[in-house]
Amino acid sequence: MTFCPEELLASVIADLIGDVRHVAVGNASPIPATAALLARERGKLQGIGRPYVSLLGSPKHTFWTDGGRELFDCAGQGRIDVFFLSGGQIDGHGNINLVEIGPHERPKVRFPGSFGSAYLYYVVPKVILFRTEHSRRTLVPQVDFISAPGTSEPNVFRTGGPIALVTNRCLFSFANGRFRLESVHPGHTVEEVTEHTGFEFDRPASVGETPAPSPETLRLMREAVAPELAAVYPQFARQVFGVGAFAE
Amino acid sequence: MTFCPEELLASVIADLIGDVRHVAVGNASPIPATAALLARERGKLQGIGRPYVSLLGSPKHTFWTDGGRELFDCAGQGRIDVFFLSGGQIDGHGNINLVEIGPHERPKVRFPGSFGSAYLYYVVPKVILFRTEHSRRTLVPQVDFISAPGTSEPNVFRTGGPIALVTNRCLFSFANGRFRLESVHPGHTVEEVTEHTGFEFDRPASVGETPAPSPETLRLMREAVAPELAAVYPQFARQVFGVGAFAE
Amino acid sequence: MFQIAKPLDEALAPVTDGSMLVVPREVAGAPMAATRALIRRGVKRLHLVALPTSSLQADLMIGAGCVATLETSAVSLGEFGPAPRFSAAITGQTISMKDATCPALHAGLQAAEKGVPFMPLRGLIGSDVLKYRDDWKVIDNPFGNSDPIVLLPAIKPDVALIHAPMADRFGNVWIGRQRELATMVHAAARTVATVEKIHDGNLLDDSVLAAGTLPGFYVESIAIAERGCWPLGLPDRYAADAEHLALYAKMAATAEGFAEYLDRYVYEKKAA
Amino acid sequence: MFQIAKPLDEALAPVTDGSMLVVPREVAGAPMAATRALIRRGVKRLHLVALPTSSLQADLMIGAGCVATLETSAVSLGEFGPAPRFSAAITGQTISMKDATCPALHAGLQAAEKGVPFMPLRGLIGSDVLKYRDDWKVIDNPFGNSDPIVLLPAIKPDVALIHAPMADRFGNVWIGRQRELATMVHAAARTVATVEKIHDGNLLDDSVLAAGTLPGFYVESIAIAERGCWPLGLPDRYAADAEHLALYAKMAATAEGFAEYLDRYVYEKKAA
Repeated sequence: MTFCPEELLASVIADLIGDVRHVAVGNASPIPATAALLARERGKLQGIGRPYVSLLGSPKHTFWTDGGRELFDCAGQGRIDVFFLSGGQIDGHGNINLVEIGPHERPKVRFPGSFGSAYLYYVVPKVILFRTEHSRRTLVPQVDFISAPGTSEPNVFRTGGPIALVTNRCLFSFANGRFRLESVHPGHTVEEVTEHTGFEFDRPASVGETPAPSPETLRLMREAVAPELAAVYPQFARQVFGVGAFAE
Repeated sequence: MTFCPEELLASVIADLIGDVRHVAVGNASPIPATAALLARERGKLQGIGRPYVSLLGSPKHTFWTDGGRELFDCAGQGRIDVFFLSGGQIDGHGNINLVEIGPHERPKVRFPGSFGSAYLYYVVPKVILFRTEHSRRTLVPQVDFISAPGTSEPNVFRTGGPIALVTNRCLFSFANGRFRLESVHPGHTVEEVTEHTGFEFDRPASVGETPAPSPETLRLMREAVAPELAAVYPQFARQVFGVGAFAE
Repeated sequence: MFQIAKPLDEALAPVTDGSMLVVPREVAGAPMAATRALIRRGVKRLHLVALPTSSLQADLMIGAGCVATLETSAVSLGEFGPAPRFSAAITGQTISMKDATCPALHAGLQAAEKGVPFMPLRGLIGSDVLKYRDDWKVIDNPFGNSDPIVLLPAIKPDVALIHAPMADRFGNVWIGRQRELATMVHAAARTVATVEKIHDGNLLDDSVLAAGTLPGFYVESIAIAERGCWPLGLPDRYAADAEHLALYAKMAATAEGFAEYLDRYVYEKKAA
Repeated sequence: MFQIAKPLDEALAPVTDGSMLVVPREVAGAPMAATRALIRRGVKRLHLVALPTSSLQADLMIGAGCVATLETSAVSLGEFGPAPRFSAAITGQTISMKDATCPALHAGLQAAEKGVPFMPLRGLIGSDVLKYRDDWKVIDNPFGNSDPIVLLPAIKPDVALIHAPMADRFGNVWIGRQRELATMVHAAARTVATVEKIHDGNLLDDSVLAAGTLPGFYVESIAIAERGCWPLGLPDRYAADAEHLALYAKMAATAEGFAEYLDRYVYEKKAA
């Protein structure tokens, strides 16, 4: 079956999510949202009723009734298993920068800010970094500003952190403070990944191709996930799945 | 005009309350509640619209919508000016005991517990101690258990504390760690107070009689306060003011 | 994550012997039907945290021998007098008592809610409440100047047990303005709720009801218990049964009378 | 304590030059009509705390020269791109920026709400967010073992400025599930609220409405501002005006365009 890049990325991310209790997805994140809903559909099929999915951009898909702090309290309670973060810059140590480019005293570029990253990166067990733009501009040797560090000293309380980085070209896993190239997406090459990555990473002797989404996965995404998604990301759902908000 | 002991005590307490923004009265405290409502009626007459009165036992007379912590948070914010406390024992240092009589390892008598006193005594500017039973059993040289101390070391954060102790026999003021006999209620004597008080206190050369409630005060209590009170303390209002819950 | 409207005994399975159990004060709705069910089952060695005080509920559980440790700010039957089984247990030294003050319990549960190891609190210094709490610490306020301040460790109950006016079929529970119930539930690992009734529809779909709703995400099991606070009251729903409470105060004044009370009102009657 | 439904400019009197002003994030209802009124009045040197992020509101106030210090976790126009006046102010160094992370702002306001000098928070250690905050401290967790933890000082705003669906004639404001508004208001010395409409009757008298009500006790002044969040949305009431926001993003990209925007949409139009 043919598939589009968004479907591939969502499938990769759903595999990374695995069997967990609660996935939370930030605003303006249609591909992670697709992946989380896909993981939920898989859970339904297996009869395990997991994961619970919170789409923070959508009141209909969040249960919060204790104000803006509830997301962070919930994470602090160990009740969020998977979250997604990105960065204007991401470096080879897993550090992310959501603040600025250039010296702190006189930045050249200002990004919106760190949001909840300087907390959630530490307390959510599986943080999946997602940045479609895979370039030496975004994937750098050392970030200019550490919004949140990839790793911490052993005595620092940390129950969470990055487990992977998904880009438009490949999938990196993250462990022991380093990225490792796990697979290259169909149509891309290891050489291309090396050329466009600003940081050093581990590279096994043989790097496979990211597996295409199975027909079952594509069917779930298109038939079960897409209609649900259309209520939250109508434009995305229309473009990727050809589904309108009231198409169900 | 004739008056009953409860009216005298409420009048004394209303004078102690003075011109403040917010008086909070705990459960099962009809006389302090009468005093707080009297202070409010006086404020209305003066056109100042103060104090705001919270009667903690009555949902109709409290504004809390943030759960049981709001009272304490409110006090911590400096938004409660007057509160009332009592004690199974009260000693001459202003310490109160709401916990036990006898050695801590093997108490002879157990009281309910300290409630919020170990916090509110420190942060409410005017705490009025109210204990009708004036005896050597209740007013002791040294409490067996300090639920909350009357005074603190200079470096301890403390924006509140006791300003007075009102009993069925007299009014003590409290300052600099000591009680001072301010006045003796009509029908009682200084000798009697001394005989029944277990702690030392300052005693001016001449101790006056607690002023009787003015006709205006009695009128306010009986006409404006009593009907309001009847909704919260029906039995008390009936006994003291002859007012039923639906007598207005 | 939950199964709506289990039988009460089944819903209470998370409350195992030795659990740290947190329950609310009377005005927030004391789950009395659930309490009687726990006593019938014979739960033992509870570390009971009453936020921040208790009345009949703690007295009954203590008298029935369910409680090893009690952590609260006060136990009293209010206008019906002292809590007799509580007083007897303290003077008879049959339970371990962790005396607190109301805001300290709120703060300790808020610490757990926020996933922090402690919470600071003003007051307390110089009191015997602080003196007898080895688990509380005093530090120099890092933002002050020789300014001692108390730090309270997070209170992390195994189970929160609450009663509420209603729940829906999605496990959402309407708690109204009794917001300490939300903090208790956030702080606890698991939550069991009894409710007066099941609400049709999703409580979170109505913006007015949602404001007073505890999300089902946090709730392990729910049982229906009509008049589940009896003989205590449920705010805005029903008043306490004063006659019964007076009877309790009288019977529980002695160990024998209390045993008879249990026989008559707890063991015999299966429901409220 | 308050006077219901003052004219907007009068209601905003507590927001004086140099005030520390706290405002909510867009989804909790950004008081935009009030923001435009403050800009028209020419308020200056604000220490603006946006809990925990902001969008158009902060960008507009920064561009109009009202802000000396900004304390928040992020400013962005969301799907309409970066916040241009915020970015320009940072790169042009015309405001002082206190970068935070969302839960740190919630915790700082909760500290003020509870009357404690600080609140602990996990995370942060090793980040540059912490590195550049001289007012945050790291201590060894007294309940741990060589376990560093960050302490955040209480944030005590002079004024909280909020918008809500309704208020009653007693000054009570219905905020629904946007509970950070309650924390902001508790933390602030004074509160100004704009509301869509006045509710007949007392919000606290209805147990369902009361669950989402901020008591008038905390509220200094209230003004009616219909569609008071425009061009942003108010949850459950009206959506954002996407066309206008796109226009803003385009015009505010340059200083000249922004000046024209102010002329056209802030100075000229007296109301929403």
